[in-house]
Amino acid sequence: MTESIYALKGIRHCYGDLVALSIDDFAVAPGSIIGLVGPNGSGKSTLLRMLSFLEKPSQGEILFSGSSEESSTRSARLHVTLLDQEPYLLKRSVMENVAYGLKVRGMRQGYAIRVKEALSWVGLAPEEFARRQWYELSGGEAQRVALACRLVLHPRVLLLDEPTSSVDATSAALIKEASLRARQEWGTTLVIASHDWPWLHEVCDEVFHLFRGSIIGSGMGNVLFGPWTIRADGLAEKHLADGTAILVSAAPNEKSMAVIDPRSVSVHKAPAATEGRANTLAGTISALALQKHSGRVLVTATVDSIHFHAELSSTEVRARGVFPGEQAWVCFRPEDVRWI
Amino acid sequence: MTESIYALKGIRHCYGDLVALSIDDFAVAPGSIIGLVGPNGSGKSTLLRMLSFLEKPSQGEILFSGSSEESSTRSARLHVTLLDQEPYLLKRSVMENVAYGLKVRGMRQGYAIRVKEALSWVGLAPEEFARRQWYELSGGEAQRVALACRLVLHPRVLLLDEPTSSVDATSAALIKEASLRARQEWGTTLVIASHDWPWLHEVCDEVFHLFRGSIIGSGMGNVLFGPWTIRADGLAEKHLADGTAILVSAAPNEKSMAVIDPRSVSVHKAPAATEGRANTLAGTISALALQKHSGRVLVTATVDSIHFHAELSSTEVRARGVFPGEQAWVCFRPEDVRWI
Amino acid sequence: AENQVLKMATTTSTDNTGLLDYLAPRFKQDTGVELQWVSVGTGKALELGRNCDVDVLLVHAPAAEKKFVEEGHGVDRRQVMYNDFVVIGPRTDPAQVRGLAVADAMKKMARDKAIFVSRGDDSGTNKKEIGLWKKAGIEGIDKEAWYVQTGQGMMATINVAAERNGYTLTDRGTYITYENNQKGNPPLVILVEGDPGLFNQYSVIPINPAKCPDTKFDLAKKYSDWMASEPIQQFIGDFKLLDKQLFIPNAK
Amino acid sequence: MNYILEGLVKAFQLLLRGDPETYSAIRVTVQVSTYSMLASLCLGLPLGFLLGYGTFPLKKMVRTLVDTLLSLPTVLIGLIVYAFVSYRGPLGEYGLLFTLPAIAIGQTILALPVVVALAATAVESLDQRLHTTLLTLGANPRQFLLSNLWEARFGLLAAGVAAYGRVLTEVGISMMVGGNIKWHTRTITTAVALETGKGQFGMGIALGLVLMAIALTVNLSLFFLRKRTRH
Amino acid sequence: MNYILEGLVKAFQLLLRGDPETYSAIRVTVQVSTYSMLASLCLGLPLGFLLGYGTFPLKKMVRTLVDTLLSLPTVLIGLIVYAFVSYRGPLGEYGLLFTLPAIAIGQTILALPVVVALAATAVESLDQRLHTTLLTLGANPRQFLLSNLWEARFGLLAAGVAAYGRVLTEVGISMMVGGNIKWHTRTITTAVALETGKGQFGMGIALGLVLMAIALTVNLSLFFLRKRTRH
Ligand SMILES: Nc1ncnc2c1ncn2[C@@H]1O[C@H](COP(=O)(O)OP(=O)(O)OP(=O)(O)O)[C@@H](O)[C@H]1O
Ligand SMILES: Nc1ncnc2c1ncn2[C@@H]1O[C@H](COP(=O)(O)OP(=O)(O)OP(=O)(O)O)[C@@H](O)[C@H]1O
Ligand SMILES: [Mg+2]
Ligand SMILES: [Mg+2]
Repeated sequence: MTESIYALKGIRHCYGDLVALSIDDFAVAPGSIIGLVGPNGSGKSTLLRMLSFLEKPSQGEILFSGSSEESSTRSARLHVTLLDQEPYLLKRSVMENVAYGLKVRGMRQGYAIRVKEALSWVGLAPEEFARRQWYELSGGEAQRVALACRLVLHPRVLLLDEPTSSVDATSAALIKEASLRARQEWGTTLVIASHDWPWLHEVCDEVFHLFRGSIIGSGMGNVLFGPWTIRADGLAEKHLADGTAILVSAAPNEKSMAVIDPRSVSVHKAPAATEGRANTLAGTISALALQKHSGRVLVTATVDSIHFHAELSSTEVRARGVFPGEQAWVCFRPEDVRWI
Repeated sequence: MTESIYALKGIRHCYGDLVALSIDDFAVAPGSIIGLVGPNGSGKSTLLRMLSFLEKPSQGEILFSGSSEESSTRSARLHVTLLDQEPYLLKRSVMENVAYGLKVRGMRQGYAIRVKEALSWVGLAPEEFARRQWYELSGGEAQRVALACRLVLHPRVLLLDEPTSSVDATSAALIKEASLRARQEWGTTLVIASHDWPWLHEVCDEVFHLFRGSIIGSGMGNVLFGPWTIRADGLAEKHLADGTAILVSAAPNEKSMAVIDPRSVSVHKAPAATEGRANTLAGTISALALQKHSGRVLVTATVDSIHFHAELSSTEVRARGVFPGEQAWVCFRPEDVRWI
Repeated sequence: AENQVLKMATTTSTDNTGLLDYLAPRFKQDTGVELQWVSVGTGKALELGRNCDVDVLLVHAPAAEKKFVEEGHGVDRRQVMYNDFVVIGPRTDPAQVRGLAVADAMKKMARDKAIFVSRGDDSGTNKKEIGLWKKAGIEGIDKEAWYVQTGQGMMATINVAAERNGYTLTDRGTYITYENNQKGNPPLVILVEGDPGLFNQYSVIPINPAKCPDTKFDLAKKYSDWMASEPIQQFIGDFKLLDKQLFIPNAK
Repeated sequence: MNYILEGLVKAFQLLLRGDPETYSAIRVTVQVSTYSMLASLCLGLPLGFLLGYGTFPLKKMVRTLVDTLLSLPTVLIGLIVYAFVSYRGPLGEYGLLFTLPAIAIGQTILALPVVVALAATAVESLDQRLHTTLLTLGANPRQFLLSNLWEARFGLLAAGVAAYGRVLTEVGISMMVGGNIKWHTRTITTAVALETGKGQFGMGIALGLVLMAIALTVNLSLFFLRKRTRH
Repeated sequence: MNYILEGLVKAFQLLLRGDPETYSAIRVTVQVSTYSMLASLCLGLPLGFLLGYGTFPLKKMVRTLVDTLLSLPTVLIGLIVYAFVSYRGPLGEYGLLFTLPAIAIGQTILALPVVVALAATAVESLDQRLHTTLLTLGANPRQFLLSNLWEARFGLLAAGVAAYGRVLTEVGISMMVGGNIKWHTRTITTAVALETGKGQFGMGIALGLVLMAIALTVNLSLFFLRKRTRH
């Protein structure tokens, strides 16, 4: 395999007492498209800022293309570009905003064509938008201009912090295409943080789950929070408002968090079909979504107020008659839980 | 029925030549939760700004509780509050941010309890967040603080511009609950703009579709853009990249836009089942989602790169064996198209 | 040919009356040398001389000048002209000093605590005034309420006196200018004049080239000689402000 | 060069030995600059806010006018105030000439354009979303004004400090309407001008340094108001 | 009051009749203030940027120091520059005393703290996201500096205008190191001081108004650079 474009070793980043990021070992292969998901405050933006060399981690080392960033922050910044979570436009016209990065790289002429191309990638008609001033844009338009500013650079690494947060569905699809095109045409590596799981799964090769600053696995994880009641037999229990109890393997402490891989969860129409006694939780199916990569279906079921994600093959879904709106049973084994 | 809380008459709002909003007649019933959807730049934020009396429309009149706003902008502003699309926090601690609106209303003591309550509504632990400074927050946390600033006021009207754009799934659910609680406890009327259709449909009584500044209908519309080729028989055709042709009733002009109600669209597994010859488009089912209100299922199918939404009953879905990932045929009649 | 320039430091009175504007073109015409002057307080003029920043001085503070020459900063001090000081005060003359000898007038003002406005700036005029108090045997008035020290130029001091309805000592030139500014109806009028103790001697002092090798001693000397020359002495005597002679040439 | 050393030494002597003339001038300077700063901030901050935030016809013209008034020479202000408060002037009857209030009036005129222009700039550079946020949270006009000023506090601090520098160092007004009267209206700057006129350059520098010491004291007391780094 | 009217009338007469002394003073004033503004902007903007954006130890102390230097009295600057350029001073050999460059040096010292302090404030009040954006778009340090200054342009304009007001109206430096030599180093402000000293108050006001006219001309020429309303 080729060398990793990023290698993170023993990274810790703190704001005061708060450990915002704590990653022991993480690598990104060149040309891959990596997703980051996790609740608010889990450290996605912090990680992206480190990857873009805007901030240095309090501890640890980030190798870029094999070399330590110390020596080459400036040159690395010419290849790596970040779309901020709250994108900011320079107080100039859209054209000048998008052209800025090109001019900075010494391209003083002929940038107009590239700018127009980048604008059309994000679904903004150049003839309509190129001349607009920075304040003459709606929220989603501004966000797309900011993305065009990055795309126009044909960067080696493109870091996107919630690129679709306020764009419409059509534009989200365009952004997906632009991301894929970037990889295909310029071999760009992408790292994308987003709360839009379905979108992210459509774009990414692999999605990593962040929680309280740590990477707790890849794929789409179900996260269960405490407080846990430790039972006599060592197992731990969580009681939901409707009286249901969720049973999991021994919890390290009562505030720990449990993660269950969607592949370890299954959904059935009849409790009878469930294996033994462990967890069989009554819920309602709320959605089915196709995962483009695997061709499998992600089933979302709601138990009390918790959403469980289960990954089933489409044959299973059909065979079990799982439909949105129907009652169903969510099952998993206490020992399939991972603790963090 | 009770009097409308908002009545808009002949509203036009222009930025230079651009007509950003053009609404002839629109009313909001007190205690309702109204959704606004539409592509970027369709005028959602502009409309919300008008409703919050931040800006006056270039033309037309907005009646608030039956009286013209001219006379009562200030007092109306005490009852109406807007969460901006890009929320902004005052350069103070979270506690002081959330307390600001209360202090401004003369509540100088005992606000701490209400502030804490509001913070917990948006899923932020008061003991952890109340003392943080404005810059010590992640993007989603800041957005939720901004929402808490509005919720704490127990407003009569709450206008939310993309409240869930950068929050995690758990918080989105909390925001939904907070919205519903606001209506239930204080009779709050809500108008919410969002690109998160499923979320919006779970929260709202009715969702209006904005396009180029006009309200083009309610419910979840499928929008088809031109260019159209006008045929000899007067019907119009759109050709997709994969060769499929979409047939619709006579287009007013080749750049017009067609809207089709999801209830007029159906999805079948076999082309044979379709009625006659009109439109029968080959596509792939990408998602099924339950609509809480109606109990019906929203099926999303992709034809070439166009997403079609069809609303089916769950019986229909089951009977027809519609599953994510499967090939299916999307059908609708040319005459079911509305032009705008 | 190089344009020759002579730099002179002088007191504000010579400049404010317009005398230098009257003399400089004639000097240029006679000698081809351009006269440039800075008009400052006497103390500052002497300090500029000490620092070799000018070539020649035209000042009126005899005691300080002698010290200056004794210290070797200047050479060939030459008296060129004088004018006189007058005591002015309100028309109503509350202390009744009109026509008195200057020493008596000073005593009377001090006794009546009549407002007296002093320049208090160590200028030639101020030094003269302090000398007059001393001669009249009056001491320790620095903090008296009636003794107002402005620390400003002559004209400003006259203005303060007018506003405060007080007395002051001024050179005649400035008073004439003031009278003119007031359109001939000044609130302050001359009350004491003509006393020999009120004469105000002006001297020209070239800077000592031994201490300041780069000064244009030759030009300074030329200027000094020129000022003392017969036609220029005549010319100075002809200088009039509002038809009144201001300076009396007395070069020896 | 010697003057500078001499001035440094003398400055310490003046301050440590408690020279009465110097302390009188310090008192006058502090008193009068306090008056004029209070007046110009009270008037200037709201006006600056209006100019920065408000929209009204000819706004840009007013802005240019205020900027031009930044170039109001102190002597001119002195002359104009003098024309009003002199015995013969329209306000002559109040006997303001050669008093501290007269100087304070002049200095207020001097400081006002500085406060207004810089406060307007500070308010203008606030995020537009602040205004929206305050309005939608229900601030009334007074609260809106105050919250805007509070958010712009670092810019306003700079405006205040710049205006203070202008007031503290001006000579023309104090000379003209204060009269530089020893023990009464002699400020440090007029004392510096006087000593310089006397050729006492060392003493002039010493007094100038005393003025800087006052400015330093004031600025140190503002130290804690300084914006924390980078936020 | 009459002085003011008289001054107005005279100001027009001086300008319209092309009074040579006045025009000489105008030329000197414009020339010397141009030099000093150019120097203080070239030095002050980058320094202000560093002070506003950079992080270094004692930053807040340096800030307080710069704020204190805003209170540097012109007479003190005049004396200090004099001490250097006087014949006996370390730079005496260059014969700078009583020349325009000497005045310009002094005025640069006067304007520098104004430019630095206000530029720092302007840079500080920029949105933090600007810095991130510029860096992630690949700006090198020079481009980063220039783009920051450009984004802060309205604040910097205010800094420049404030410094210009300070330079244009100062008397102390021009008097002390310029010497107020007619036709050579007489600026408008020293001319005003001279006329006022002579008791020619009307003339003083007239010249003061001429100065304001220069300031107005300069500010009008900046008019087009003004921030468009509310963005
Ligand atoms: N400047 C700061 N000072 C102190 N704490 C901070 C600061 N910036 C972020 N944090 C905290 O660090 C943690 C990680 O923040 P980060 O912005 O990386 O989260 P995120 O995963 O991007 O969240 P979101 O989904 O809300 O954008 C959060 O708990 C946040 O409150
Ligand atoms: N200040 C302005 N000047 C000129 N045009 C503007 C201005 N603000 C908005 N517009 C334009 O007005 C239209 C409506 O903008 P608005 O912000 O209401 O859209 P929106 O529906 O909220 O979009 P989004 O989903 O991107 O937030 C857009 O085309 C936008 O470009
Ligand atoms: Mg983030
Ligand atoms: Mg919007």
